[in-house]
Amino acid sequence: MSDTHSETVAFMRETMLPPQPPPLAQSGAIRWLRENLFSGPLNIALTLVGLGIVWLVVGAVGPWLTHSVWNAGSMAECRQIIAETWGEGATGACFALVKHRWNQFLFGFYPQALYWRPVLAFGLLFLALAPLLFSESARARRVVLGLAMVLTLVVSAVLDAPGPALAGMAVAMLAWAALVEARPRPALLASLVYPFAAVWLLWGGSLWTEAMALAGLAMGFLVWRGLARLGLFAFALAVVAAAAWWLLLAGPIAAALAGVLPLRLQPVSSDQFGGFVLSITIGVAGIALSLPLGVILALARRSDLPVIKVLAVMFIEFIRGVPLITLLFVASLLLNYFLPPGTNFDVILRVIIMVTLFAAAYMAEVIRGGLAGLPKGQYEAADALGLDYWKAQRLIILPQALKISIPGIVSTFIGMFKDTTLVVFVGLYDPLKAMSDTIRASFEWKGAYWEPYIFVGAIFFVLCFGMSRYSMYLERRLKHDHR
Amino acid sequence: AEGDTLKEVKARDALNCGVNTGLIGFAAPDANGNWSGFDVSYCKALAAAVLGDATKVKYVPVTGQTRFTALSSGEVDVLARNSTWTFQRDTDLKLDFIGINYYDGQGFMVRKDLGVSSAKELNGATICIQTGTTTELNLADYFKANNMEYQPVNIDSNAEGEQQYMAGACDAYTTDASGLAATRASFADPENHIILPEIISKEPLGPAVRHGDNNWGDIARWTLYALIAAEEYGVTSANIDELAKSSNNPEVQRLLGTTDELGKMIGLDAEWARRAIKASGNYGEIFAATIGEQTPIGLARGLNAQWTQGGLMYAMPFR
Amino acid sequence: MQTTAIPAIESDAAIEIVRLNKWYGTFHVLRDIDLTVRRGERIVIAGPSGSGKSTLIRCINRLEEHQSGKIIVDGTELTHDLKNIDKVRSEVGMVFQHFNLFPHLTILENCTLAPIWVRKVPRREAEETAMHFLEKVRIPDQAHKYPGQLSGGQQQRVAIARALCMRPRIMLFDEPTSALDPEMIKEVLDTMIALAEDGMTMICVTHEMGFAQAVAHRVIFMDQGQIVEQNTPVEFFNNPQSERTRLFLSQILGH
Amino acid sequence: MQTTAIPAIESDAAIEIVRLNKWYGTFHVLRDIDLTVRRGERIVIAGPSGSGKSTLIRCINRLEEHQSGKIIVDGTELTHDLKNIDKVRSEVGMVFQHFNLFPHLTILENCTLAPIWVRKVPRREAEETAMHFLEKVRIPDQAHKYPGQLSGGQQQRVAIARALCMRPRIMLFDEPTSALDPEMIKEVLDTMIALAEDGMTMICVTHEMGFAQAVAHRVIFMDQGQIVEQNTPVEFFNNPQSERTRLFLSQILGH
Amino acid sequence: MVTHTGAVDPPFRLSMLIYDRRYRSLTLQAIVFILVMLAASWIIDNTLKNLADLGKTLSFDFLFRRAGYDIPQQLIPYNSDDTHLRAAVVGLLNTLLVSVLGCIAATVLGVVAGVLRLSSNWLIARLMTVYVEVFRNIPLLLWILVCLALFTEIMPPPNAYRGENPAAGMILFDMVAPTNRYTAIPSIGMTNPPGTLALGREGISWALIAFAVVIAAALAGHRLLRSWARRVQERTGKRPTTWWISLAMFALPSILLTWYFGLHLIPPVLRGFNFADGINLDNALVVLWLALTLYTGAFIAEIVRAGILAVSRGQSEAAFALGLRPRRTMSLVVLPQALRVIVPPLISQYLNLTKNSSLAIAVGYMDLRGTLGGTTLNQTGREMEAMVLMMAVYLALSLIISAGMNIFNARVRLKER
Ligand SMILES: Nc1ncnc2c1ncn2[C@@H]1O[C@H](COP(=O)(O)OP(=O)(O)OP(=O)(O)O)[C@@H](O)[C@H]1O
Ligand SMILES: Nc1ncnc2c1ncn2[C@@H]1O[C@H](COP(=O)(O)OP(=O)(O)OP(=O)(O)O)[C@@H](O)[C@H]1O
Ligand SMILES: [Mg+2]
Ligand SMILES: [Mg+2]
Repeated sequence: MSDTHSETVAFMRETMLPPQPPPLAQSGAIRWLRENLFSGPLNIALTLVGLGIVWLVVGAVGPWLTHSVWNAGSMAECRQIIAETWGEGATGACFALVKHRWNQFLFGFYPQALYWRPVLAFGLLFLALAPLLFSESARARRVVLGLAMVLTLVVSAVLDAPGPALAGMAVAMLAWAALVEARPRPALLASLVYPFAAVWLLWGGSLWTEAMALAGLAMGFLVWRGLARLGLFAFALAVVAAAAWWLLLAGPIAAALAGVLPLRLQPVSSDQFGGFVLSITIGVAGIALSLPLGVILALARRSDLPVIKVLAVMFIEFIRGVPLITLLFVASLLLNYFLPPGTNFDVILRVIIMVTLFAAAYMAEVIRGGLAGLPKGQYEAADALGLDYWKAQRLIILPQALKISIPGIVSTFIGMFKDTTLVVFVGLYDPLKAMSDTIRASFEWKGAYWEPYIFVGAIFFVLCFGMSRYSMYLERRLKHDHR
Repeated sequence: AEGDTLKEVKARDALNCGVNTGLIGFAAPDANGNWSGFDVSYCKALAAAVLGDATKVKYVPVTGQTRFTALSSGEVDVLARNSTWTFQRDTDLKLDFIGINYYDGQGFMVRKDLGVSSAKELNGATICIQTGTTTELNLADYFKANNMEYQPVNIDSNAEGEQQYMAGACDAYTTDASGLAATRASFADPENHIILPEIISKEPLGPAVRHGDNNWGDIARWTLYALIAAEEYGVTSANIDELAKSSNNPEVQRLLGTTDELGKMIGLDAEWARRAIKASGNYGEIFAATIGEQTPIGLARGLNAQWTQGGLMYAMPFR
Repeated sequence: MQTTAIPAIESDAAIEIVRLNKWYGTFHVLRDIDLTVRRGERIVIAGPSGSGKSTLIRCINRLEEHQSGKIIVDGTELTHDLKNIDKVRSEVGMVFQHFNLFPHLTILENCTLAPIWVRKVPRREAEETAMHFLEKVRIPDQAHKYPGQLSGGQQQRVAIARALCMRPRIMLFDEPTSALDPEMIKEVLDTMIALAEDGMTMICVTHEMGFAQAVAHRVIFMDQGQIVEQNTPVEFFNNPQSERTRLFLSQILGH
Repeated sequence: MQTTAIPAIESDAAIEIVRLNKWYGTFHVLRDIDLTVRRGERIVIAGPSGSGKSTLIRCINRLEEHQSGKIIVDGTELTHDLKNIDKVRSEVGMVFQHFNLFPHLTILENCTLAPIWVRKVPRREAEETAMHFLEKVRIPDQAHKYPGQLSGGQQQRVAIARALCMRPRIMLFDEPTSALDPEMIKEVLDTMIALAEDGMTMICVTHEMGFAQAVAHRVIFMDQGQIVEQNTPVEFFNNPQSERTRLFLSQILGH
Repeated sequence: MVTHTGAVDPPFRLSMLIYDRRYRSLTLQAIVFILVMLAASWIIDNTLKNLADLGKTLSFDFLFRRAGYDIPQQLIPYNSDDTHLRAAVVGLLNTLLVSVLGCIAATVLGVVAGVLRLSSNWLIARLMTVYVEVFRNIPLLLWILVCLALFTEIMPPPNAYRGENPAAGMILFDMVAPTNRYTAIPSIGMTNPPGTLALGREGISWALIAFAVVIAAALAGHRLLRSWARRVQERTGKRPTTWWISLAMFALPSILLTWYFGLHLIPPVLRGFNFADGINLDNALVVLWLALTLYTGAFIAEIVRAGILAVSRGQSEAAFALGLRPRRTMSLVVLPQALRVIVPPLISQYLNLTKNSSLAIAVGYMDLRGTLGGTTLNQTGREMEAMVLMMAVYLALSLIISAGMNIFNARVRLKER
């Protein structure tokens, strides 16, 4: 193109140049190394520091991990095996402990023969969530449904679930999957059955108790819908009707029905809960209950009615201002004082209540963010169409706000799930400290510090990391989702 | 209020018993969650007496910090968690200690190679101590009285105390001598640790109930005495059925409900004590099976022998 | 559409506004507005930005509360009584500048939502009505798409259909074309003209003077919260009375 | 501005680019570019998306590094030498598509930041200069507002003023009007035309063909990282030589 | 001003309670208020009844009784003869101590990790990602327990420093001895002590006061110098270098004072069972501090990363194009913008850290919960009073912190159209 310098500026390229490979230093492993690890004095120093850290960590942990023993009956035996295999003075991990006691980390003191019940309850959770969380992509939903079904069945079978139970499970799950695929909207409503099924599976006893509780809910709903004209009054009536049902009728009817058709599972009492069964029970119950409460609090906090707003703000700020552990102490120390003399209810339930209140305050803030993210025009359009406050919230505002808030909700859940370990301080057997301490208190496993922590930590990591990835996936999708 | 607890327990068909979160020999769950130990045996006896079934106990593990509140808030019906009977607890905390099942005292355990043979030589030492216990107060008083200094390391549970002591994070571990023995017994090398001779406090341990429900207190108290008296009169879980028929010792007859229906007076049936003793044996049997010299804990009876043997165990007369 | 004659005076007024005053805090937005709209009448409101046009029509379906004066819509006075408010809102449809469609619902669901939940119309019937109006705005084939998948002009037409599905007697438009690209303005205006031909009572805030001339019976010019001038479109554009109107017209027609 | 004649040839070139090659990874973005820009010359670069226009002008003030070839700006060759880079950057002003004003600083502070910290000009003097250029782009009254408070067109004019405050000899524009609403495009182009009238050396990536015809001395057409055609605007638009140019012109003029 | 001229309000009817917008909101609020009050009074009534049943009364007298227990780590003098109130204050100060230390360290760690995660260095970026993900997804309690185990299991006992051939050696010029109980660091001694200013039980050394004065003066001087430099820059465009004057202003008097008081470090020596003479930093504190730092640091790293990413590349490109050097670009353009994004979530992390410090219970660190909510509660049996008091203190702490955050937010909010 030497003619640029000539007087005439006109120029036209006759032949296009083909692309050429970059100069050698610009490609291949060398370039990668240079650009990513050694691109300047600072970077070289950083690389060296990084290598140093890796070296230190591997040097400290590596031998210990590689000298691990999986087959032994006690710590002493472990040490002996390590000394024999790798020489005197060698240290090693004794994962035999995990092999012996894994069930306690996972199930606490839950009766061994019934391990399949928590597994089933946990598996069903994914089935119940499928229409909710994976509603957008049919492929993701099917993968989740299928995986949850297969895994639950396999694990239950491995854990010696009785044959009839397995068969029943398989049929119920297939039917559910069919419902989800065929009629997604009713399936959403039917997901409400899950909590009751889970409670029945976990605690056992007569199915009729849970069924009657559910019936009360359904009745309240019917009363409300039936009298919808009366507005808030209908709602109050519905509450009264449901309460009357639960307090007066549910008990006798359940007993009578149980007499006719005893659908009973062996009862398991709360003090047998422990380990991850306890954590997940508290975590899931807490999140499920805190979500509606959080929605109400968020709406209250955004309300124009000063009294309601102030109450909501006070509640939220109070809960967020004190550590969870003090609330747990309240649950274990003071809650009984607040209730009528003589009431005494399950400590797990009390902890769930406190965790729910705690999570609800955080949830309310997350949802409030979602509500604030909606343009004002949405409210105005709803108003202009003549929708009243509750209809507008239910049909227009909340569906959108909740969708925006899902990532925040998931991270609240992760935080709460991690916090379930704190129940150890009120005497419950969390997987992390209480279970490790219990196992360590036995003569065989005295002195095993790292192995339980590694095992429990790994499980927590997998669960929490999985959830955080899911929420990131959602966040990305919501961002691109211009619908 | 008056008489409520018994009704509640019966209605619930389970006894809520507050126990240690894990102290081998006194109360600890095994791999399957079955509880056993010295305090647990008392719970079983009480449940047998009241409900007729030693298994109808719900064990509520309570920490040193939560135990009294658990009792006063009604979460547990009886607290059998090696707790010391003190003035303040009995009065201000509104508890009722219903008797003593173990006479203990606070001691120190140190490593042999520390070269210490008396607690008086512990000036400047670091001492592991469980928070929320009387030992914490005794320790402060003892060092103050002897004009010594110490550095406390606060721990939350016995398991943690063991860990810290074993790692050498404290020079001495102090708690009730029985607990020290239990802890020492669980070490791989018990011979390398010694329990110092000084006992710096009186630690009468016993079950406690809430203030105010005297009938329930009576039941709890006399169940304990039944266990102790049974040992005194030679009633064991093995010979009890036979003695119930054949014994002509009037005291035994009253105890086992063959004559004089003492049970009625406390709202139970005649055979309550018989069931309590059958649950895990008399006091001596329980002691021997859980913490006695044949067990890894290896505690001698000492002060806890029957008064007839020169000890302090003295059941009030069943009359 | 040549008729700029005011329709034969019917029984009574569709909207009657008497000495309406409104304040935002201490700021007096609407001052002593008097306005009567007859049934079937089509009114265009123009005026500089901030003159209170939007506020005025938002008062008519009580998106804003007024502090003094009377607003009577179809015989119902707007007070704090919720029943009256509900009644008025079901009589009055509104189309916003930014469409305000519900993004999480399909076009069809957008149109059937209010009939089903407010008017308690059976779903089938609501859907039929919705399809009817979607045909009217010429986008029946988009019924199962989501708003985000439509162009701005299509969205605004859906918004009009949505309002029509409630079968209102009066339609309010707040600058319905000002957020649209030039190509799309025309399709929306065409829809509105078609509506006008059906004899709908309409109040429209707009600066589209072509539209005003084509369909309006009256043009109202507002400034600083007052009605400064009102006249037939022909008179208004060709022979503005007030100085302010002239200035305004020169600005918007100039650019 | 009728003069499309190239200014009298001065001593030497403002920018000289010789056999410039650049890769992103293995992707060859710029291929053997040769280009000399004389002082006072105004060049418009056009070309389809992805043809490397932005990359080319970003190489000129070293926002991107090139891998082979020479770039000499005002006698200074761009190498890894930081001093040279600083020198070139202080000679060359740049205006971005998305303005890139600093939102935390007022308009005035945006304009004085670089003169104060780079040129070490006393604040008073810097502010005077800034006001001078803000007047030039006709927004002196906004000096104490924040960028967020201005319209897009105003922001882009501030961005031009900010670049001018460093008193550069050469200005680079990367699609300065493509993020703007139609009304605002004109005000920015007017500002740029005024600048051209002052004889500033300019390289401008733009598809505003009206602008190109009005002020450019040369139009350069790029495709696939190479200069395909260059010519005077008149020739370029009326008589494109290459097939690609014709295709491109038909597309952008067609719509 | 709001005069109802035209409309005459209809007379009040009962149905207006439900159908009139104004009354309806009043009705609703009244109902909610009454319900809440009912619930509250129900709870209070139950509580009083329950307490009466137990024969307890609400009273805060216990705060003024003798505490009777010792606290290992104390910022103000305390012994077992002091009151429970003083013990609670010691606990509160301990909470504050670990929180402040934790916030500082977590910020440093988080900023470093967050910036490094964006580094072009592949290895370092990956390492930081691993750090962040691992620490964020595992409960804090585990990290506390792991740190505790690290310190008790790996560090040598003080005994190991004893004898001819000690198993462990002191580090940092024989000044610091990490042990499994505490880290012994040197204390500061004076050959020429100037006496103390008596303030009740706590005395403040005049030397300390002198140093505080010097530092304050140096800080003030530094600010004066900076504003002078700015004025010079505004006048002439050239900014004079001032850092060495600032340094000298601080260093010279300090050295003088050190020489005058004869300040020197007293290394810890092993005496009896433990190190003496130096300062023994309780491991409970160190462990809790370390765990809180590592855990919160991971969250802060994410916040910092997000904050920096929130400032678009265009901003730094524009600055480069104007000729600003990278360092100036950072300080004048990127940081001021990133900070607005970073600070609010950062402060809520501080809040979390403060609340999480109550996990001190796991290491036996005597913080507010350990004293007031732990031993005091347990020894006196005043769970209601102690819990209420403790929650009130935590609540006050958080409200203060979030008030600070709100002020900051209001001040830096970007001006928009
Ligand atoms: N919610 C509000 N609070 C306070 N002032 C408001 C509010 N809404 C509008 N205003 C003010 O009331 C005045 C009238 O606003 P309105 O929206 O009715 O004007 P408009 O004529 O529709 O203007 P435009 O043509 O810009 O839409 C304006 O000055 C506006 O700033
Ligand atoms: N940082 C980068 N890394 C890798 N590829 C890049 C990078 N920046 C640009 N490219 C690629 O280089 C090519 C040229 O980009 P450039 O931005 O210069 O095109 P352009 O002609 O300015 O296009 P447009 O008109 O869309 O702005 C494009 O294919 C683009 O995808
Ligand atoms: Mg408007
Ligand atoms: Mg480009």
